[in-house]
Amino acid sequence: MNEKIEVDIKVPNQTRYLGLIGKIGEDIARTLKKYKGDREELAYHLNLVLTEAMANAIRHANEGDPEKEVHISITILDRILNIKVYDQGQGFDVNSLPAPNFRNLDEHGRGIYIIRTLMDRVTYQKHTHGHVLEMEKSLS
Amino acid sequence: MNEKIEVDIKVPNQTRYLGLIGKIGEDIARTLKKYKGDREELAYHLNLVLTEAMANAIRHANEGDPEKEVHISITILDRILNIKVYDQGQGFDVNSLPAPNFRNLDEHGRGIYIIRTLMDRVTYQKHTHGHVLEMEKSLS
Amino acid sequence: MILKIEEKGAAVLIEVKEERLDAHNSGELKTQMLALFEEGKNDIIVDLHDVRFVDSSGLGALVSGFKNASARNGNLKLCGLQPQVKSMFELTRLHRVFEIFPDSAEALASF
Amino acid sequence: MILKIEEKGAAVLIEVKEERLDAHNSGELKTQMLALFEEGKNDIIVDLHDVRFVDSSGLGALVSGFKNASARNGNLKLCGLQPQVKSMFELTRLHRVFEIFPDSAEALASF
Ligand SMILES: Nc1ncnc2c1ncn2[C@@H]1O[C@H](COP(=O)(O)OP(=O)(O)O)[C@@H](O)[C@H]1O
Ligand SMILES: Nc1ncnc2c1ncn2[C@@H]1O[C@H](COP(=O)(O)OP(=O)(O)O)[C@@H](O)[C@H]1O
Repeated sequence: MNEKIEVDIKVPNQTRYLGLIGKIGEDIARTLKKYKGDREELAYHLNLVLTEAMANAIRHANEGDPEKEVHISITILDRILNIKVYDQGQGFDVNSLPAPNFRNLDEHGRGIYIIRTLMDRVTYQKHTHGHVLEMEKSLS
Repeated sequence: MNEKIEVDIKVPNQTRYLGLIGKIGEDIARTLKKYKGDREELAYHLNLVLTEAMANAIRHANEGDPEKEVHISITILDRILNIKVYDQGQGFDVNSLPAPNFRNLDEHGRGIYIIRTLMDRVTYQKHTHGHVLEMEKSLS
Repeated sequence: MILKIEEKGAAVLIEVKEERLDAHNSGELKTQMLALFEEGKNDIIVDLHDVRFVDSSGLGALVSGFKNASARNGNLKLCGLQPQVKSMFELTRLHRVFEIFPDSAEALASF
Repeated sequence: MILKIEEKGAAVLIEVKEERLDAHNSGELKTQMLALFEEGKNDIIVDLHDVRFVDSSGLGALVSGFKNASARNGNLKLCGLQPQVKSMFELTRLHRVFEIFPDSAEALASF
């Protein structure tokens, strides 16, 4: 039988909620049926990609406006983990970001690289009132 | 500024997901802004009412059918915590349950009593394809 | 569910090695206690030391064990309750039913 | 954010007393390090012993401190990394940038 889990979260556009979103990701990873990999590693990775994507939505898209909202949906279906992070911003071209230069000691610019490294598929598209970063990973 | 949090969860009708729902409740309690009471106590209470209501939906309403689904929504708005647990069952009369007899050592029958004790308002009503148990608590 | 079951002379000690004792796993605890009763082991200590969360089904399993032990002239006693777990017994008035000890040594000494 | 900052002779020890070092609180760590640099304290150890989770902003704050310390002929060294935090440095190749020690005593001895 198939394991279908859907979690949909809306929180104010504030970094104080990063920990909540990350913890929910960890809780989901720890609950998954029949996951063969390292569960604690998956928990960290889910926490991390949720934190990175939500931090970007808060700072880059919603420009720190605390009255805005971040909407996150986490779905597991057919052993595919799908995460969507909706922002209310102008968007950016996720495919034209420079590849990170590891010798360059930049303070910023590691978020999308981390997301791409840990997830199988990453897209960023227009959506009503903003954009949505969608990330997918196969769990089997 | 107002703290608005909405978490909507759908999981299979199986008790193995009770822990996930309970933990999400705890995570929310630990994140709340400006809560003056005992945060760890609130976390336990949220975990508990979510666990009790979901266990009832699984066993009494959805009769343990693992193909059914439980839908839970947790909302915080204007310092009011609102929890809805949707089942796909025939319903029951929440107001005609006997008051628990503490001298009687029954194995069952403490769930709704616990929910009523910890929450300010509890209703159970018809809804599309089933019923919804709604519980509210003021957080200030 | 992880239970550590050990003969301790005067009683059998059941350590519940789970964070939660709830509607998901309390049936197993009940089954294990019934198996002990069948073997004539009617004096039981349940150590909840590792348990951080109990729901009404968890309490129900313990009540079931208590009634079965009493009916067989035995006793079921509890120990190791974390403060929030203790509160659950108070909320449901079950702290007046069970004998509750700080740890398994004290519970054992009471038999 | 809870930081414990102590002069240890050869260096200043900053213990991050938080479970998470992320976009929510890493700005504060940066500010605290800048304050130390202003006082001429350019040799710093950051002890991440209590930190279970670091994101790219947390790493960024540490990179910022490292660059500032180096520019002042000082050094910023790390210690107490939990295994999953260590993995974050490897994922971003920053384990080749920072000197990383098991604990603060070893980090201190290296100055
Ligand atoms: N949701 C978003 N909306 C607009 N721009 C974004 C968004 N997410 C990322 N970006 C852009 O992509 C860049 C790289 O993002 P990232 O790799 O996460 O690093 P950082 O956030 O540290 O700059 C950001 O600096 C920003 O310009
Ligand atoms: N969602 C539900 N659908 C149908 N019946 C319910 C539901 N929730 C509770 N009940 C009824 O109310 C009774 C009391 O529930 P509760 O106080 O939780 O105790 P218990 O579940 O241990 O019996 C249940 O035995 C059941 O008959």
